[in-house]
Amino acid sequence: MSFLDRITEGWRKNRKPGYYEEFDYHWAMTIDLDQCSGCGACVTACQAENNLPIVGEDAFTKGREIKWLRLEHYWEGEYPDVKLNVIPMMCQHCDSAPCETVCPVSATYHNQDGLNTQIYNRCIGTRSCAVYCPYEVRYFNYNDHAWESPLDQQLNPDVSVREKGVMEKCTFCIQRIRQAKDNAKDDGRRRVRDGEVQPACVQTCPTKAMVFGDRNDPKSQVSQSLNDPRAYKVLDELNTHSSVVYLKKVEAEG
Amino acid sequence: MNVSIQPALKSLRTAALIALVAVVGVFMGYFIDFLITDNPEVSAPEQPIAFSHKIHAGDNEIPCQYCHTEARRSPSAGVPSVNKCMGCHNEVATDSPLIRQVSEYWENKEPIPWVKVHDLPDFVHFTHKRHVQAGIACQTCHGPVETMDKIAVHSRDNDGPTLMASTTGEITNSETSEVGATQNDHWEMGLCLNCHKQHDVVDGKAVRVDDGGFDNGLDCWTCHK
Amino acid sequence: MTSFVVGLFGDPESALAAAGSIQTANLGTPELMSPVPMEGVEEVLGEKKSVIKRFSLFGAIFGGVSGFLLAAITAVLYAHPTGGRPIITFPPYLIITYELTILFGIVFTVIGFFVSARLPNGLWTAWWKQDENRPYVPEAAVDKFAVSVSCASNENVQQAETILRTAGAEEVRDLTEEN
Amino acid sequence: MDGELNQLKYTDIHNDVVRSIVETGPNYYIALITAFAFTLICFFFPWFYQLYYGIGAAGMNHPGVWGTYLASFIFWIGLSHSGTLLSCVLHITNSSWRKAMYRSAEAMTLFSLVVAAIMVMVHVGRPWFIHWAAPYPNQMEMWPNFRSPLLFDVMAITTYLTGSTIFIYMGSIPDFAAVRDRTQGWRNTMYSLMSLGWRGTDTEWHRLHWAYTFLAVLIIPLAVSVHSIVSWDFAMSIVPALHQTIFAPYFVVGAIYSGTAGIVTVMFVLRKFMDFGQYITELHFDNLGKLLLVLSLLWTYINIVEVFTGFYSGASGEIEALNYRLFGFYAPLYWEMIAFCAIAPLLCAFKSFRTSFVPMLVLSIAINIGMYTERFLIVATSLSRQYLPDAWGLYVPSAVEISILLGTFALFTTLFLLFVKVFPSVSMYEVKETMESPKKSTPAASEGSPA
Amino acid sequence: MPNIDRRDFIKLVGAGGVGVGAGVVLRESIKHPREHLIPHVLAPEDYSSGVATWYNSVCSMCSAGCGISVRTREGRAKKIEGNPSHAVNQGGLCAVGQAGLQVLYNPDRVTGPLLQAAGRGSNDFTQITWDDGLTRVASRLDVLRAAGRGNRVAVLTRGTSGHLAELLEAFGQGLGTDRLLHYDYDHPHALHVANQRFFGEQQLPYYDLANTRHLLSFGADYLAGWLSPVHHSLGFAQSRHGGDHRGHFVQIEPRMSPSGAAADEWIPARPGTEGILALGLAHHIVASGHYEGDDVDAWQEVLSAYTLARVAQETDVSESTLRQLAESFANTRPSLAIGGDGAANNSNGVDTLVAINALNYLAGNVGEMGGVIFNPDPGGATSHSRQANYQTLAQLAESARSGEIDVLILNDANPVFTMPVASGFKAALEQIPFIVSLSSFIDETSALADVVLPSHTYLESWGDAFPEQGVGFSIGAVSQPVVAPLYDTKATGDIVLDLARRVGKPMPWNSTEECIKDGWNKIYQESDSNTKTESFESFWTALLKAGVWGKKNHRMTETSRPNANTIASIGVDAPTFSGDAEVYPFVLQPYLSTMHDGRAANLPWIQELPDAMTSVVYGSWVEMNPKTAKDLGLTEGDLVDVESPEGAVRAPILVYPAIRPDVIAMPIGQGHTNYGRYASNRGTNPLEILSPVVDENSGNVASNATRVKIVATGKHVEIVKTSGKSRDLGRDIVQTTGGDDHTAQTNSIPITVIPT
Repeated sequence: MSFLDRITEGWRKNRKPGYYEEFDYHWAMTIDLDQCSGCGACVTACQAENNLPIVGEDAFTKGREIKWLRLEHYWEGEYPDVKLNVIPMMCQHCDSAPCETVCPVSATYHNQDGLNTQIYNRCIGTRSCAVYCPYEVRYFNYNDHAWESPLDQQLNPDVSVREKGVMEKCTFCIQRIRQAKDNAKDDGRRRVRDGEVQPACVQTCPTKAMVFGDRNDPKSQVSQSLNDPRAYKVLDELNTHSSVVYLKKVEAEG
Repeated sequence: MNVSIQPALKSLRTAALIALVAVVGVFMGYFIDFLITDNPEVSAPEQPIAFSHKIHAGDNEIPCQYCHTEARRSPSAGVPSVNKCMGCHNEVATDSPLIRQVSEYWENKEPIPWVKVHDLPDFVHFTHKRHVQAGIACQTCHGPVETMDKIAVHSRDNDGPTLMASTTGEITNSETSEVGATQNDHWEMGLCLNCHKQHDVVDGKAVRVDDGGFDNGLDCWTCHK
Repeated sequence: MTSFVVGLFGDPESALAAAGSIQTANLGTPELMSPVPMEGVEEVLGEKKSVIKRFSLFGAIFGGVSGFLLAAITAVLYAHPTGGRPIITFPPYLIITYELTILFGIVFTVIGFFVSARLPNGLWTAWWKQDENRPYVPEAAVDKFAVSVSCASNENVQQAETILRTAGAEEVRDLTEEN
Repeated sequence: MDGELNQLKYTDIHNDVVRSIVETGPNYYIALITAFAFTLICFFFPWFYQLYYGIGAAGMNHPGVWGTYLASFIFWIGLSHSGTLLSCVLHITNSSWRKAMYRSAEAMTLFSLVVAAIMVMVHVGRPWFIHWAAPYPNQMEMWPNFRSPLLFDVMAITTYLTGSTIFIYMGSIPDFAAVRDRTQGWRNTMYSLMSLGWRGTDTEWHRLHWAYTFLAVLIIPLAVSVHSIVSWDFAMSIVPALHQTIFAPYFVVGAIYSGTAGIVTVMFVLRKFMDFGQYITELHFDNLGKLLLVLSLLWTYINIVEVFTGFYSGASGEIEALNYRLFGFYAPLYWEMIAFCAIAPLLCAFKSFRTSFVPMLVLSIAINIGMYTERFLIVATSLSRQYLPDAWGLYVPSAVEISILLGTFALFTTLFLLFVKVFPSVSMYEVKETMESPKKSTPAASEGSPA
Repeated sequence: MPNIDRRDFIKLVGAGGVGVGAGVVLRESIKHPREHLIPHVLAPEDYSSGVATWYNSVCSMCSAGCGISVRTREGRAKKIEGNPSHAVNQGGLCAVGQAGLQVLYNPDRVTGPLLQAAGRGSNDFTQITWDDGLTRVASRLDVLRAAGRGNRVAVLTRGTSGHLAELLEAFGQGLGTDRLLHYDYDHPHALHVANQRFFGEQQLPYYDLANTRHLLSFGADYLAGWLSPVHHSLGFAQSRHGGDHRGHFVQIEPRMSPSGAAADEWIPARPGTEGILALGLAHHIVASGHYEGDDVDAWQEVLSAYTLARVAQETDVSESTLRQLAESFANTRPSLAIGGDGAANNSNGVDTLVAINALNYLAGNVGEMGGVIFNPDPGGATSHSRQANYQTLAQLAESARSGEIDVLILNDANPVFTMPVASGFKAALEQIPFIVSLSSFIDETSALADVVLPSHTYLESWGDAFPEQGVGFSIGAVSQPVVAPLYDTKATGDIVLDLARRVGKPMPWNSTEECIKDGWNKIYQESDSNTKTESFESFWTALLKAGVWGKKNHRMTETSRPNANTIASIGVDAPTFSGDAEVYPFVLQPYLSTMHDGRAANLPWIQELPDAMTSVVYGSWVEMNPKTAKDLGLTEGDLVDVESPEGAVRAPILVYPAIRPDVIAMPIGQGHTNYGRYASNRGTNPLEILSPVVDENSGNVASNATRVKIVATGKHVEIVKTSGKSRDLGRDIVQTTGGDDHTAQTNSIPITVIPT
């Protein structure tokens, strides 16, 4: 295929925005805030699955924790009529992500599954993506991290350990998605079945408040859950078109 | 009186020459090192036991996956366990000195510390499984292993390695023989991309489609995650 | 063999005057050398044209086109869609275009300058025969204004010297033997 | 100035300038060595430590991922404006008072840019891969992302650096020639090369004039674009108080503002230590003072607009961010900035102030401190107050950062000292131009020429 | 070309040489170093390199007994996930369960038998061989047993259930001691006693949250700490959005717990008055004729004292709220009332829980779907019979003081940490001549041991668990080793068996595995014939594969009637507190944090897990109502001394919006003095300053019955938390919607039973 053909081909293919909608998958997640109990199981599950470093108390004091998935707490009202609203906040995998455009080396971009990628070994650490992300879910490796032996034996071999100077964030457990596709190919299937792949947080959620799946498949559980009247997106007014959709908390009367 | 800059240049010539030589030297040094360490003959590391793929895969035509059993069902091709070796070699050629070494390891219940020749960076998650199942010959990347006494990183000649239907080990020059012919004869990203841009998987087998573009494993997350 | 007669003047006016009379005496167009740009040269020796502006224009256009193509082509070579925008996105690529326009504009202007001013001096001798030796008087870089006439024959030399002296040259040199 | 320069002959200028290059006393070398030592200790050592340990050596955190490094980057880019930009504008409007000072002003541009470029290296997490931001064919078939504001920066700064280097060099070719004739040995070799065998013929002068003018025309829009683009690094984001349409003009004005102040400082130094008293005169300070006054008013205006629109928007994010800037943790810095950049310059309304050197020096330094603060605030306050209150944080620079910040000034000084040793720091031929050319005094001349 | 003289030539050559050298060095320096490929000697059957293998097992981080599936690669455990087919957790797993990996791979584990010759608490251990260690213990035991004084041996283990517990029993009998104590700080003693008294049930009943539509929780933090949090979470979710009708949850507690945050209503009643409140509701239900039993008169009589007016006045909850609560509780069917933690740990704990049972009974929730369902006898032994409460341990300490105990065998129990200092437990232990610890870690208690015989972690050893709180039918699971032992350790059971052998009382098994299998063989024999597999072996493999076993033996409809004197005995007195209310104005409520009773404090993941309510990491804090803080002039981070009659602990203030002004709360778990690098010398342990106020009925310490005062130290520290500002300034980050009619599809998996 000649050079010129590739140019024209690429031009034709990638002319219009959001064309990845046409691809096989468009992963999305819903989180039911009325079921979430804020227990934090998802946080630890994420840390265990994705080789998140144990940064230590010092780093926490400096505000350098690395938690791809964090729980945000919002108090409402004063004693005795006080409520606590907890919301899990992770990379929203926006379809028009502010962080993607700013990366000078395309270390973060939108892949054909509608995922917001982060390629560690391409990252040069300008940290601009973290600035541009309104959800502040991008975390930077301010130094190399150590796992005191034998803790390192737990490290997940499917996930790279990030070196200093690299940005990282939630990947929707891409290693699991790839594994699921792999299995699908083994079975000679073209597509991954609904529910076949679950990120660590979704899998472990004790209240089953999180649902993950393919938005392009109208029958998938997540698609149905997206139609829930309670569905809303955080900071929707910013037009980030995020792939993580929350279901409103229910204020019961009396 | 003349103010041409030539006299100045003249007086600088030697200095410039030295600088030039130094710079050229750096490049030469880099290249020489490249030649030495990546030349199949030279770069092949000494293995604890002088195992010859030529004898096994070449002369005796043992399929690659007879020993590297994992290749078709696991991301890593896998190294045969010592008892795999013994499986044959408590019958075959038991008296040769090399085999004695093997059996020593076996008796001491020690693993053989093979030296890794084909090595990828830690941030590359390559999977043998998919490629083997798609019918890519091992030689496509590893080169004509069955001709090597000593395994070495295979630097490609111009017509490049070949893609073929069977994975048994013998090379058949199929119509897609220019696959993998690539500007860099080294295990680098370009090598993978080049092949992925020219091929697509049609009912489980890799075929040449000449369709560049976005899908077909060009997503960075295919390997880097 | 050509020889150069150079007259040194203390002030621009008389130097110009001398240059004018040299020209009227058909001794060819003299060269003026001065520590500062001199006013009124063109009235005396005629208009000067420079090709620099053409160079600049070409450079700018070349830069602009190559700038946009660089952005556009590299983007589709290995497509990485970002922010839900199309791969060929004009607003940002126009900025790249803009910058490269200026960059190449500048670079080509410089080239134009070198070509038209035949600098660096001494690298042009290969194909600029008459450049083989160009007269130079160091005082001209300080505070003197020099008029240099290239003469093909001795009588021309005599004539030029007289003209320069009468024009009030503080000193007249013959630079022939120096080359 | 005529009053002053008239007593001078071409030769005097010549001697002064050449002396400034050829004969330098021990003081110069002491200064140079000190500056270099400071650069090593305050800049390079901390930086190497940071390279080894990681950006963690600095005080940055989550969400304050940008810090003083970026602020310094913007600051130095800003300082670089006005040097070349001013000189271009003045060249085209050919105002003669520029000529004595523009050479050093352009040098300032050049070195500020160099420092800024180095700050980028200091800022990024993996500088050893920074070349990935440059478009060059590679086996990975990966190209930089031309949609990124940061890449606009890369392009703009490269262009600007090239442009101003060429501009300052071309302007000093005739002076190199002049110096060439006065030097021997390696200096002579060097200057013969740098002067490209310039002879000062009428043709050469003519070409130089045109080329120089074209460059000036090209560089003015470039300079404007450069700092607009720098501002877009912020404005293209959707962070409250950064996502502002006014940022481009804001940054450009700010840049010229701080740059002009910088020039005042440099002028003062040259005047004092290289005794160019006759060339850099009250007149220059007077004009620069007026310029500062205008710029400060502009700058204040834009600041007010920013605050006004912010509060007027009524968006929780905007208001919180501004509140924080005006009354929050960093508020003292904010008011310090207002005092230095909006109020102090009003003194320039008085001619007596403008024409007195030391006060102007103090003012110029104050302004630049204020301007640095501005850049710091833009980064720090906005990042620590974003959309999700739960993720709010605080950023305080670490010792390493502060040391590197000081180091940049040492680095700049070092470079500038080297410059004054190599370049004629006052443009001889243009100063000569401004003087009346010598009248014919000899009786021989009175006979007139046959023209 | 310039004419090059000799010197220039040398220069050139030099430059070239240097250049080349530099080039080579450059490339060598950026080249990747050679690695090695280490093959197996003998290829293992159960995994191939690069492919993950999953093992089903049981989580032992707490007593809930969730089923887990462990992902292993190349023989290393990589990830723990909930076992989807296990009825208790159905795939879910809490943070601590996830962190179980760090118990296995903890850098502070004991790697082999140790001898502490240098004196107790010196932490100066020397490595010894197993044989040496075992002999040292066995010799002593042997002497005592031979002399028939086996009772001078005490065994103190953490709550062990299943056949391991039986094995320990056998060991105890062999030695002839009845001093065999299981100890968990959070064991629900009061609940057992209360249910025993009101229902006459041995087992805890099953609280069917999944199907209830109105939950009244008296201080029970069912989502975080109480009994079986993950199972309750599933139930909670099921009730919220599982069915067509959204369940309504009410939490009554003085300090808002995660359950309180998740609830629809949070009612801060005065601490210790939950029981009175319950009886108040009961009174209203009976009085308003919602209850038509023939024993209604008896009820009326016993409840007559608890008029809403009085209750409101005592509990500091408005009368209208009480009435409305009672109405909705009685009218919504099915409804459920549970009580625990905060409500149970008072001087009147058991009475309170009885009152709550009564409430359930009167509202007709007993034996109803979505109410209180009685558990069948579990397949295997549970450990409540042997569970030691505060008094038992006090007795143990007493007898230790009076020299009646010669040998103490510890197994993973850490009473020194969880017992109040006032009990003088530590001092008492030091009286015991010989202490041996089977713990995998050196904790505060093991630090006193003379010999440490480290046991495997639960991921390396055999075991089984029969969840105490159950799921309404018999369920159990086998815990199998998922990785080869990391260190020179032995399974607890094997150590015990070995000891038994050495003291000449060998047991019928050679290994723990045998013992477990034996036990399951019995279960297999008992299992009903129609679902029986053809052989035990096939049953066993199926069991290990599924990781869970269950039996369709629900007691759904069974209910029980309290007899007259049970009814008559109902009544809750005002709680008693230690310390004078004048001097000590605040009631201290130590609550179970993510670190449980402190056993999870040495897991870095748990240390780094922001607290569910306050998002604090690494350290402890004192929760205080904003108003109180303002009155005392304290702000977040001010270091204060919390002084009780028994002592004081120092911790920073954390202003907590959802706590009664007269209550101070502190998390349990931090404040270890000797528990590995991640836990030691971090935060403070509120249990230290508890007064030994005991609930006479349960015999357990009333941990909420201590009054304290706050003394500012003037010092200030920064509380390490991940939250910036915990108020969304009208930014609608967490959006809410009114109304009750939400018919979202369920995300919960229905409870599955693996037939035997």
